[in-house]
Amino acid sequence: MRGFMLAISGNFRSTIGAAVRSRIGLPFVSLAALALLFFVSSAIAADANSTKVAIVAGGPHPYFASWPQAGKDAARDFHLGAADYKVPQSWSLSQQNDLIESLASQGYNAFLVFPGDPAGSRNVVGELVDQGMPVIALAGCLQDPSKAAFCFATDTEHSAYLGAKELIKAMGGKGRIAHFTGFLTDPGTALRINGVKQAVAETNGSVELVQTIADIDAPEPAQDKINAFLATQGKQVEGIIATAWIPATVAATALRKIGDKRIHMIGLNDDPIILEGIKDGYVTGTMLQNPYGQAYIGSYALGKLMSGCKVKTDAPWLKTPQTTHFVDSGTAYVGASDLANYQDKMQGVTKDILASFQQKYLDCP
Amino acid sequence: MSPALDLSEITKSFPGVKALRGVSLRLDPGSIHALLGENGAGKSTLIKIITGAQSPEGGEICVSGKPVCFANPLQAIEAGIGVVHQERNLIPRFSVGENILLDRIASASLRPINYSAVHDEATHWLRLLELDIDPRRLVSELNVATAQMIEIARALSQQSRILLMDEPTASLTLSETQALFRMLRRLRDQGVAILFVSHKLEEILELCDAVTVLRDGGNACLSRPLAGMSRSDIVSLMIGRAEPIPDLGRNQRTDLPVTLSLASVATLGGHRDIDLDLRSGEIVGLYGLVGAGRSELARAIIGLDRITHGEIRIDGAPVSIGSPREALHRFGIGYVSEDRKQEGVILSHGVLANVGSTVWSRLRGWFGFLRDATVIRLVAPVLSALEVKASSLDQLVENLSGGNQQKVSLAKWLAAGTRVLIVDEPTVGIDVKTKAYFHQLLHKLAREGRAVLVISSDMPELITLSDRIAVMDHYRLVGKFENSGDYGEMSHAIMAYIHAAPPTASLKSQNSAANAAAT
Amino acid sequence: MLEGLPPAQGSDATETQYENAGRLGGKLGRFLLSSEFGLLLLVVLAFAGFWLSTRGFSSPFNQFGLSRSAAVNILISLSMMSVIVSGGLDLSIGAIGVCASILAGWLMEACRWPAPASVAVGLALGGLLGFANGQIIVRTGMHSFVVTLATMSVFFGGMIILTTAKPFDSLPDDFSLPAQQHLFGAVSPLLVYSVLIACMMAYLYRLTAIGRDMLAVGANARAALLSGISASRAVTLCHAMAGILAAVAGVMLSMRNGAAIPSMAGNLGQDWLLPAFLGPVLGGASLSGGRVSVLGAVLGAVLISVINNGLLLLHVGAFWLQFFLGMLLLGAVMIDKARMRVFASGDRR
Amino acid sequence: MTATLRLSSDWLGLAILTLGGAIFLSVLRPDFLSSYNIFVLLDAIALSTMIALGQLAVIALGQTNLSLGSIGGLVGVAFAGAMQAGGVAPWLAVLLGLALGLACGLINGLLTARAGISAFVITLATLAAYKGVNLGLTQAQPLYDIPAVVKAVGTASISGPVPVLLIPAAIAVVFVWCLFDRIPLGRQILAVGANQHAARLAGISVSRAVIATHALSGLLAGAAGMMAVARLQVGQPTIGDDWLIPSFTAPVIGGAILSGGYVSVAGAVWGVALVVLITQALVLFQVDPYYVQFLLGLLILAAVGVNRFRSKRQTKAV
Repeated sequence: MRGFMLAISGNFRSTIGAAVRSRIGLPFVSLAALALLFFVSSAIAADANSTKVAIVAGGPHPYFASWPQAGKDAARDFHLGAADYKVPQSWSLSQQNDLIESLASQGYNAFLVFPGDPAGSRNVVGELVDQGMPVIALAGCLQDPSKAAFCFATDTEHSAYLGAKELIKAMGGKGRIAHFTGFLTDPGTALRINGVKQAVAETNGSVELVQTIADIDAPEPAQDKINAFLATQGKQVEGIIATAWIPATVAATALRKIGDKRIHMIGLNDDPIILEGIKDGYVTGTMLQNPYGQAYIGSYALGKLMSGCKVKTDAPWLKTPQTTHFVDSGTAYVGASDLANYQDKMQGVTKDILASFQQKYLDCP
Repeated sequence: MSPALDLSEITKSFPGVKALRGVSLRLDPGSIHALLGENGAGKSTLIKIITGAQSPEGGEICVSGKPVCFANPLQAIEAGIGVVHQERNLIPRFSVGENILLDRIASASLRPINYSAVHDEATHWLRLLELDIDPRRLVSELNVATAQMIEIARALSQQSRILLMDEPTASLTLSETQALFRMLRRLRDQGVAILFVSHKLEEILELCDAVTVLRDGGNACLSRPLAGMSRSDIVSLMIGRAEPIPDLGRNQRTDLPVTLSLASVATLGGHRDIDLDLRSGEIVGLYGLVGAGRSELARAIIGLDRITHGEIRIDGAPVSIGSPREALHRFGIGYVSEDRKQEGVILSHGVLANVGSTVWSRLRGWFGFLRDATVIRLVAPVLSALEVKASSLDQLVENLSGGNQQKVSLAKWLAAGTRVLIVDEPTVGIDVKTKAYFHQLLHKLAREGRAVLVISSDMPELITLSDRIAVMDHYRLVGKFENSGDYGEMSHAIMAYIHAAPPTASLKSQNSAANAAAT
Repeated sequence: MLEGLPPAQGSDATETQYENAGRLGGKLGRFLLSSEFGLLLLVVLAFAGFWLSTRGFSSPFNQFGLSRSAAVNILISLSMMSVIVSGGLDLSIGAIGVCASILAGWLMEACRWPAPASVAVGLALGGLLGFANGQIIVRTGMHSFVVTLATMSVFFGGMIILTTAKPFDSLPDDFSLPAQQHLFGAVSPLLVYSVLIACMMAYLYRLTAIGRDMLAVGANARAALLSGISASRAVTLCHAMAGILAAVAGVMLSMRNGAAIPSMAGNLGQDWLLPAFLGPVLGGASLSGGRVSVLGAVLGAVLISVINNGLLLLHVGAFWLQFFLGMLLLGAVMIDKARMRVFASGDRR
Repeated sequence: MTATLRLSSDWLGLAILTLGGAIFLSVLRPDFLSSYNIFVLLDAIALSTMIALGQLAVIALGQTNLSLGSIGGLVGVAFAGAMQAGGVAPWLAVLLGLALGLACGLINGLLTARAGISAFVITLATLAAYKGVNLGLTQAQPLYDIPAVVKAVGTASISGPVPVLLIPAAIAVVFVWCLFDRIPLGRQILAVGANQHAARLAGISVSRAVIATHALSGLLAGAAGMMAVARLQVGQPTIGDDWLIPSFTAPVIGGAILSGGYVSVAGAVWGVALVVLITQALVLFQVDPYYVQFLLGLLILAAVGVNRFRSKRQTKAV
């Protein structure tokens, strides 16, 4: 099967330039586009002996911003045929599934997949593995039982828990907090809610979780709901934790708008808005993840798997509610004092994981 | 003096048909000119060409001696041709005044409309038509007849030297028609040239000075003075031979079984004390002015309005009819709507789908299975008996002529085998020849044993058709009598009943009392 | 029954006007003029183009994936089409589809029901929710747009409340089997099911009384009502049918995913709306009702699936895909329009 | 006098419902009337109004603009991109943004009017095309370097609780209201929406009305896109993704007829206010997040139903 697909390699690249410049009447523009498309062809060199990694995101999202570079670096450093970043047009499981199938048809033979859905992506991953293409779940896990080699991601529940801990610490161990998070249909949302609840529960009542606002992953609803909350109930809370990207930026912007430094806030990721908020004192800190390391080490691991390594059964896997084959890609809290060197911090984490990765998790011939 | 409008040798063809093969028309200033022709003679195409909606393929149009060529309706308006179209062309949510001056709004673009000026000017044109309407009212609040007058006011406002009126009296009452005629004569005296299109020959004879008749896309006569011409002269020009004058005879047997009977019926819509018997084998004509509540009564009978008092009996047994579905399938009552295009037929569907719509649920087999062949077996004899002219059973009804559309809307009730047929304005917009055919058809249907109720505002039609006549005014039956068939005598009797009706005010209060009681 | 009626003295002009309707003449001419033919042409064109210009398009693996997503797209299109027939639309089909598959998933996972029974109950729920839409529309007289806009939130929200957005993912193997089998090595059985359902729809509109009632009501509700057709019943049935078809699409999607997932049609099920309208509209259905083409909707859905699939295989840059999709759609409708002009010139009625 | 009474009947019920709701909320939650909350409410109303007006114009014509959000997103990122990458001055970027919105709308209008294909299909296709350009240009990455002036506009208030962003929204409301109330072009659009045939016979250029309407819709969508950038302080490529349904909700609640010929600008504004109020009420009462969507649907159904019932009764009384 794989051989069959690799054997086909068309190359019509030379015709692109001429076709681009054709300008015809309006109804024909699209015809021209169609024709153009048919003549544009694969830019990927076919090399039957190498590993071609597809790094598949869940949809357009700033979180994945460092993945393309990580893929390129990994391809260079580990001598892979390719490690290309691929992203579906929008956050839709069906689109991601279509994309993955299509990538397999195009000759990619190893996959790092951000699962569009922990359960819903299992079938497509299973199909890939059945055809001899290894898959690692990246930045998010598949629900067991799945055929993915393992899951390499931030432990979301743990990260939310740690973030809430940091928040509680900043608040002096008591007070009331609010939690802003993403789409309810994202199963990670329930984990994050749990993580925050757990941290609050450990304070034995001295911290109270006043309200959880969810379903605010799009900018406008996030604006409306977060602002409405701050306007009417802002006085009743001393802390805010945001465990999704858009709510975090929107809340940081809103706090800056009110000019309220009384409320402590913990954000997520290294979005410039959050970092600036930390610098100016509107945001207490943020929970950092390691997207670059995920894609870089993930590509490395796929290269190893393709060259004959096997996943160890007795490796020191972590266990999460989703899977028993979990590798933490690292998480770190960044407060005002860490701003200058937080990237070094993360790179250090990446190096550490990489150094011991083969020995810890893989059996290589 | 050059003619106001001079058309010579106009030709126009559509794919598959030559609509106009060299038609001429001369319209002099200060005259009212009739344009006549049967449906399909090319009248509407000619009107479209004059108004700029279509352009001719050959021939010449001159306005006041100068050759013109219209690319769109606006250019025709600017050349001084005002038009009152057959179909309603008003914007319902706009005010009366704005509708009257719509073409002025059409030619402006960004400068704000000065509504008080618009309404003042509109008032002027309304006065001219002896209409007492606030120009600020929305058109959607007006009745059909008034809306028609608004369109006439619009044409007047364009101060056109040429005024084209396409069936302007179709929905007007007698007094409104008279007011319109007075106004048209006044305009004529001011030198306006008026082209008047109508199927009502009596009106033509009363109003017009000259006539142009079209037949099969050509001129049957060209701008011939009307003086000295009789009705039958015109008709023979239109159909190319003498008009068959049918005397259908009358059936005045009182021993026939009563099929449908209304006993002191009152409705939520406001009818009171309606008593009416419909016998198998007879035609009862229901006359009344527009707005008298005739169609509303028909709708109440087939279950579209609530009966609040009294009862409907079928074959003597009291029944309650909840929907048209029940009316048709349980009691065999069919209603042919006056609004053919909106309610009578489905324009975008084929002939078979239209005629079959009343019988599908009767013909269906297992799991609702229904084959065209089954429907055709039932429908085809009816269609051929009615001589519906269509290229195939799948031909879209919107591509049929008005007469054929009306045949389709009647055919579905015949196919359904109804025993009671309520026919509302059967021949509106249908030419003389087809009209006579419909009269014979309805007569025949009744003699076969159906009970037929014909609702019509066309008095000659009613007197030709009916065995008995009932007169309705203000939602009450004000008179019932045997039809003698003599036009003069009968029309007198009808008008006498209408004018003897109680004054409007007291009736309105009764109506509202009835409404209050009902709710 | 009308023998002996004097013949109407009709002029023959009107008759000849309609006889020579087409230069091409007969059924072939009408088919060449139809949007179905145009679509077929476009599907073949796109298929051939992608087959020749991309590697991988022709592979059995890809053809299998294509047939599977076409199967779902066809059902989504048919679902919307069955409401478009009545002159309305249904924004809630995505929500209904998800609700139905979630119920089936719950029955299989939590209640240990066998797959066929669970699917049947799921489809029944789809029908019920569609029926509710229809009843609200008929009884209140509100426009279906507004009603289904609100019920979309209500259905989806209700489902989220009951499931707290948790998927049902340990479903019996025989449930997702149809999505994994290969016919002839490259065709998903799901496509066969979709085509069968499409045939049933075609049967409904062509050969049953209720199908004709729906068309008549969609074209002109008042005329249909006066002809003794129950307009409210027809409208309600249209919506109920849309609900069932949406449920089938939802169940198919969860077969493919191996799990019933609340997010599989996007938030509120909105991801389905685009393919839902595109299929029927490309297929020549009139949005004002009364005119549909089952074949057209199927071909429209297939065209979208082929273009989607083919574009992924061309390396146009991940984010420009959507742009090209839009341009191709524009191109498709324009070509269709141009074809109508070419074939219709000289023999327009 | 009769005219004003009749006009008010379109939105009187909505106004009563909205104001009643506001009073109810402020009694239960005194914070509701706090200056900042009023600011937040007005801010949300400003953007939603702009979006609603963009759709309302096309509804007046009896058509739909599905690409509304897609234009908003494209203009939003182009606006941010021009300032970030091109170093264009903010005021110039605003003009460029408006021009781009107008151009997108013009393309919709021209294709609809000239090709004779339903606007539904055309805008469905351009929805994908514009979104594609947006994603292709940004690679789905947000643009962060928004000049301080723009950020300030997004957060500042004119005085007290009145946000600066209310100004463009207010201008748009007055403009669109004037347009459909007394500018000939607007009346022509309504006439075409009510009865295309009649409008053509009266000499109205249907294609001009179609093109103008879509251009206006694009312009308003573009303005909304830039307002969203100012509010979010980021050039988000996802701006506009969720606009479609709200863009219809408010005009329809406000009594617009989807088949064209009648719209109520005041009704749409009250519709926007009602939806914003409902959203906030659900936050205020700390409704379980899982119930929010469900209740929102029910409340919209109820609001439309009540308004319809009321207007029905009123017409009966007349």
